Amino acid sequence: NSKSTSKDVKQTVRIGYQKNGPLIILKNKGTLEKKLQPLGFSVEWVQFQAGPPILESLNAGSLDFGRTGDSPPIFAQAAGSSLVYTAVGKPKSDGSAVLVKENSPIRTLEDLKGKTIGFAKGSSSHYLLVKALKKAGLGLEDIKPAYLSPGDARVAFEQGKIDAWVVWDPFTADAEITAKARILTSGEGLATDRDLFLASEKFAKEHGDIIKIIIEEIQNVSDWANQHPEELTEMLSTALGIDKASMKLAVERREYGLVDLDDEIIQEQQQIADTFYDLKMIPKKVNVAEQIYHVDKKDEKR
Amino acid sequence: MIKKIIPWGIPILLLIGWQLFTKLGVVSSKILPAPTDVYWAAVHLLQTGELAQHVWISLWRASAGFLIGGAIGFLLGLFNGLFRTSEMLLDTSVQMLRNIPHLALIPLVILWFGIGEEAKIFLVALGVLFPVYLNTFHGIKSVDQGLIEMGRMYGLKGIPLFLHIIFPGALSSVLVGIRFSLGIMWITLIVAETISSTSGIGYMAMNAREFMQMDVIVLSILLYALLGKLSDVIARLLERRWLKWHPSYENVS
Amino acid sequence: MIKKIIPWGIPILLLIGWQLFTKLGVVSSKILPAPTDVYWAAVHLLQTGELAQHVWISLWRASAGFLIGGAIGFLLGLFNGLFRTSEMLLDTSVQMLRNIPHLALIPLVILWFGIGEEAKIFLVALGVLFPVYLNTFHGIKSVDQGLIEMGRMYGLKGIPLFLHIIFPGALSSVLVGIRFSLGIMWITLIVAETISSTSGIGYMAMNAREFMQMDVIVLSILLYALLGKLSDVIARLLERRWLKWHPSYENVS
Amino acid sequence: MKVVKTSHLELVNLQKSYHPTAVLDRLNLQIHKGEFIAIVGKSGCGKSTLLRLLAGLEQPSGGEIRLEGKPLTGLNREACMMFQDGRLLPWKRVLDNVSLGLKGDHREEAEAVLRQVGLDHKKDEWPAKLSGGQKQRVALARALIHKPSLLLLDEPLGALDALTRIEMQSLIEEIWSFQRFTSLLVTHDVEEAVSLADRVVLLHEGKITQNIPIPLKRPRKRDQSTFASIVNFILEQILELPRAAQGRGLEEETGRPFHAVPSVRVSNVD
Amino acid sequence: MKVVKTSHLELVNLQKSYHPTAVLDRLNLQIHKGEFIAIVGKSGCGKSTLLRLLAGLEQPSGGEIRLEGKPLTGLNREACMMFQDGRLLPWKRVLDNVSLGLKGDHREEAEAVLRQVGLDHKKDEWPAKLSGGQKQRVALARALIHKPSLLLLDEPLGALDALTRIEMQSLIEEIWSFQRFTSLLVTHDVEEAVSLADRVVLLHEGKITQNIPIPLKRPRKRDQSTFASIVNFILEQILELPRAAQGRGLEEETGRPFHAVPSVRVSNVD
Ligand SMILES: Nc1ncnc2c1ncn2[C@@H]1O[C@H](COP(=O)(O)OP(=O)(O)OP(=O)(O)O)[C@@H](O)[C@H]1O
Ligand SMILES: Nc1ncnc2c1ncn2[C@@H]1O[C@H](COP(=O)(O)OP(=O)(O)OP(=O)(O)O)[C@@H](O)[C@H]1O
Ligand SMILES: [Mg+2]
Ligand SMILES: [Mg+2]
Repeated sequence: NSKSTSKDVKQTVRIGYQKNGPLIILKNKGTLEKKLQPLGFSVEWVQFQAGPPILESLNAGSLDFGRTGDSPPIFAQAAGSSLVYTAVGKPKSDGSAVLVKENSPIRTLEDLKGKTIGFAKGSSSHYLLVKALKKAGLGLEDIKPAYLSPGDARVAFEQGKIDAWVVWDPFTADAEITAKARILTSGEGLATDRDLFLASEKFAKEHGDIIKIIIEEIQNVSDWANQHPEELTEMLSTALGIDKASMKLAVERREYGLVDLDDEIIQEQQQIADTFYDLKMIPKKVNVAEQIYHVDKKDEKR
Repeated sequence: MIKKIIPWGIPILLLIGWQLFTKLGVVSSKILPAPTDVYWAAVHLLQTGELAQHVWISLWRASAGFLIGGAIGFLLGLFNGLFRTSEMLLDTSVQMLRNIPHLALIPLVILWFGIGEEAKIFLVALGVLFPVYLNTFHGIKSVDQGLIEMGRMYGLKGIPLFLHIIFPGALSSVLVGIRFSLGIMWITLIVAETISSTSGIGYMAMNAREFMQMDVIVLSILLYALLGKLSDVIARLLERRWLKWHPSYENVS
Repeated sequence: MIKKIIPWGIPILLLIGWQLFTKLGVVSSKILPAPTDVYWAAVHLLQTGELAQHVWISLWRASAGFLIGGAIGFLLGLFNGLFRTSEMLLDTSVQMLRNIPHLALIPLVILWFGIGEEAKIFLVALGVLFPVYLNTFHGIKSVDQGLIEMGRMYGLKGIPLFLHIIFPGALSSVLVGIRFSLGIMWITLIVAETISSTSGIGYMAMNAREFMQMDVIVLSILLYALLGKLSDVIARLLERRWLKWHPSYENVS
Repeated sequence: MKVVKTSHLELVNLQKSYHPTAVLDRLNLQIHKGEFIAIVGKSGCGKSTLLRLLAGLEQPSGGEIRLEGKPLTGLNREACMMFQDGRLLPWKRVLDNVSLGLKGDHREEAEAVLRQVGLDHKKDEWPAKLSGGQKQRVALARALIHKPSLLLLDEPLGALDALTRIEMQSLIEEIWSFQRFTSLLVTHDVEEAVSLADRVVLLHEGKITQNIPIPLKRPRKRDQSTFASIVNFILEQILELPRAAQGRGLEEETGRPFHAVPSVRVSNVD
Repeated sequence: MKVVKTSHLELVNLQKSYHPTAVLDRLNLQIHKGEFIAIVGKSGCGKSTLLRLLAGLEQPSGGEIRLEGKPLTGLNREACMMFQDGRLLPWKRVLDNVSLGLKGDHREEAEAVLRQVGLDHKKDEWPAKLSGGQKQRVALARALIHKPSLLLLDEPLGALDALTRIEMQSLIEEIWSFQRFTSLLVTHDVEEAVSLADRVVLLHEGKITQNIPIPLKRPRKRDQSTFASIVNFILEQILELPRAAQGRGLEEETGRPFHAVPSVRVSNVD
């Protein structure tokens, strides 16, 4: 693998990030650049509003690496996109929740029947909602879905246009604190809502060492984040334009860090895929295990 | 006969090139599906009845919004074109509103109209309003003043003056506005149908984008192109009918 | 003096109404901030220099796209307006392309142009192209055939014929197209700047939308409105300058 | 010895200027009900401007127009004007152009007047397909069908050949003598003026320099000797003017005797 | 006894019809280099159409036009036409309208010709602000400045008063006699035709029914008796036609003697 080690050829790794999650912390800390420089690599950070366009760009070859929530890669896989899972984050199910208004008559999950529920289609909330409804013996056909992005849903939620809202942190925290929202159920025991780190197959094949470094660095900033909640709160609330109090709540109930990409995790992801297949949201069955890229084992293979 | 085919020459050539291009594997079909794949996607959606349903609901939203926005734009253009005071009062405001992107407005639209059909129709109406307004206004401003004078001299005023002189004089420009707004109508719909929709071509397209179904994406693009051609054909028919006195439109095929 | 103020009457009334509305607490200020809140958001963004930076980069993208798209639209309109063969060949294709929403095109644009500046400029150019095309085409089609005949009789052909007769005759309509495309330019930018941006007004607006910073959303809406008014003022100045021979434009203030 | 007639129109110190230049300069004129006035004068002397003022399409810069004693403000609703440039609506067929503004069904009437101007075979054509003279005749037909109480004709026959012209003149005279509306005819053909008008008004450099009653009986014949001598007299006035009127005021003109046609009384500007 | 002159223009069986109706029906005419032809005829008889054919703005439905022996196809680059409806560019000031299409700087020349038509004081006006006759004179100035080898004038003086008209006629004659371009003048004023033209062609129902050479010396005086009798003869022809030509072919016309002006040789359609 001489390409990536040669120092005279200037190369870049293009990383797609969103305004929340570990990658923006990594970008702000600037440690990745330092690690990659000796290898002749510079980093190009590209910001996106949402997960799907990151995958779109990965697929089109405009990006090398990126992070999304748990659902978007399944759709990408179903579309035949050639991306690989390289790492998985710790669960953050505390911050994902089904919200209702404080004084809402909805008290149990069963009460959701027939109600209008806002959530972003194809997002982790979609999966969470399916699981929550299932727990109450209901299905998606028992409620009225309102597909809305978090910002739009917030307006609709406060205006009472939707009865419940399924969303993730920091939106959950902000709604709890500034919009008098009540958590009907969190993701606990329903969905893990992990971060997924993906790379294009081509890049992973050619530059496994770079991927490895990126993942190490993600772990490093995660450790930092866990130790410095105040600084992190400050950093994210400026970046997102969200209340410090809300941000604090969100930061405090989340643990950053990566977990091993083992069979259990793959099975968890496969379950999401199968759920979406059963809902007819993807046209064919996908096999998550096929697209796993194991950083550590790679050196042994070669 | 040959004249009927020529306009389709470039689209057909593109289609053939594209098929070759993809089938020879210059780009992966994951990235850009071949026309035949798109065809099969269309057939599939047609068989399940989804396509018809999407087109149908979009058509409904489009026409409702078009009628409302077109009417308002036309009336505004009319008044501002005819009356200085109304121009003074309203033109600045309309010109300011004109530039506000629908996408940026969505939070406010949800605030005002909620997430139901009203919000979507409002957005379409808003999008359609401005081209109709601008071209009506311009059309009326450029009606030959001499003819208006003549009409007034011959006892026309108010509505008859408008019907016999101002409107026919502004018509060719109004038609350009309508033609343009028919396009804007579809474009707006894709935005409008991201608000809590479960149906419509816009929903289909954006949904396909989220789920990276390139064949459906391309299919919806083609659908838009066809709808574009369709509304263009209608506008041309109207032109041929209403502007047959105009030497430049006489032989338009 | 009073004539300069009247056009701003409705915007100012709206502003006052809105302030009262929000300060009386009819809607939560989290959902619709008062104008004063928006003002403070603006001041804040100005002080950090963010606002200037966003506006500046958007302006750059807008003008690059406008120039490219406007030029192509104008030339296409010109050729199709002037030559039957070119009209036959190209008009159908342009009319088909016209209706494809930018949002639906994004996947393809990323394929073709990647996620850099080219993609954004391409989208703006595409958006600007059609209004300029349509109005140029219409303007040229409606130039008085008698004047063209006269010009040819007096030895004009090719470029001089165009410069002295066809272009001035089509100008008022071309200006309408430009005016409209200046609006479309900003509208497209908001879509273009959702492709992996960290700057631009569109980014600012969409970002605020995602994270429901209502004050920034409203600020960006106001910004668009002002930009709209600005491009309108420019278009009017051009009109006054170039159409001073036209009795209808003579006294336009 | 003047017969006291009702004065239909009165110009009192009427002035009109287009920013730097004065076009009409303190005109005074009385027009009786049912009178037929012809206005002659050099190109650009303000004939069309005068008609536009009478029609209420322009506002005077000074003085006023009195319509049956009341000052005219805004559009003159009693008047009907045939414009110098025709102004047919390109989007209406000939017949519809003629019946423009008439209330009710006037198809037959419109067809009849089109027949009178010799254009019934063109009634379903677009105006763009007519010849110059045909357009003018359509505009004339439109003016004649409207039966106003004041008819303003601005060079209505300028584009017509001698024969058609004479036919149209008799048509105008016939309709006028039947309906007795007040008529103002701008023309550059002095023979036309003399054969149609009760009075010929000569406009020069913004002033009325001659105001010549035509005492001939109707129907007038062009081969009468008096006819020819009146025409010659007026022509002479026009031809002389550029030299004669330069530097000379209207006052000096006033006393000028009428040598050429002694049998005709000349009242100057009244 | 004909002098052999180079034939500049030749109409051979020229036909033109607008869909159902034939406007021009197998015209034959020869026009020599430098000749001044006047065309008279009733309104709508096809005079403008004939000029448009000669200018190459319309294509014949049959027959052909030969320009120095070669058939004319497409625009006639040698010709310059003044249109019946003026056709000034509203967006150019008077001076720029006049110098339209001239290569190089012709400001002075344009000012000079504007002075000749009496409009130098309007040179910086927009056309919309001119009177009817002023517009026509600007159009005339534009046609005269171009020095074509074939000048087509379609009722160039229709909107002018008698005096200005005579001035413009002498201007046209002066420029023509100086530059010797071939000229075709459509007019409805027979006096004008006779005072300017070498030959007067009478068009009626799509055919050339008279082709009358005017043997008067230049400069021509209107008070000459021959002048008047030629004018009268032509007028008679025109006035008679509607009755005379009905049902009668051109052949029957051919032998008709020229009673009124015996001293003038008449060659019929050649
Ligand atoms: N484009 C056209 N389509 C159909 N008919 C036409 C067209 N142009 C002219 N005509 C007809 O052809 C005939 C001759 O028209 P032309 O303009 O040559 O007449 P003209 O002799 O110039 O008359 P005038 O003295 O009134 O100007 C008219 O009857 C007219 O209606
Ligand atoms: N809108 C205007 N603005 C400025 N000047 C004007 C305007 N209309 C007319 N004039 C000028 O006023 C004068 C009189 O014009 P008017 O049209 O009354 O002349 P006219 O007597 O009808 O001439 P003609 O016989 O040539 O038609 C002309 O010199 C003309 O240039
Ligand atoms: Mg006039
Ligand atoms: Mg003609």
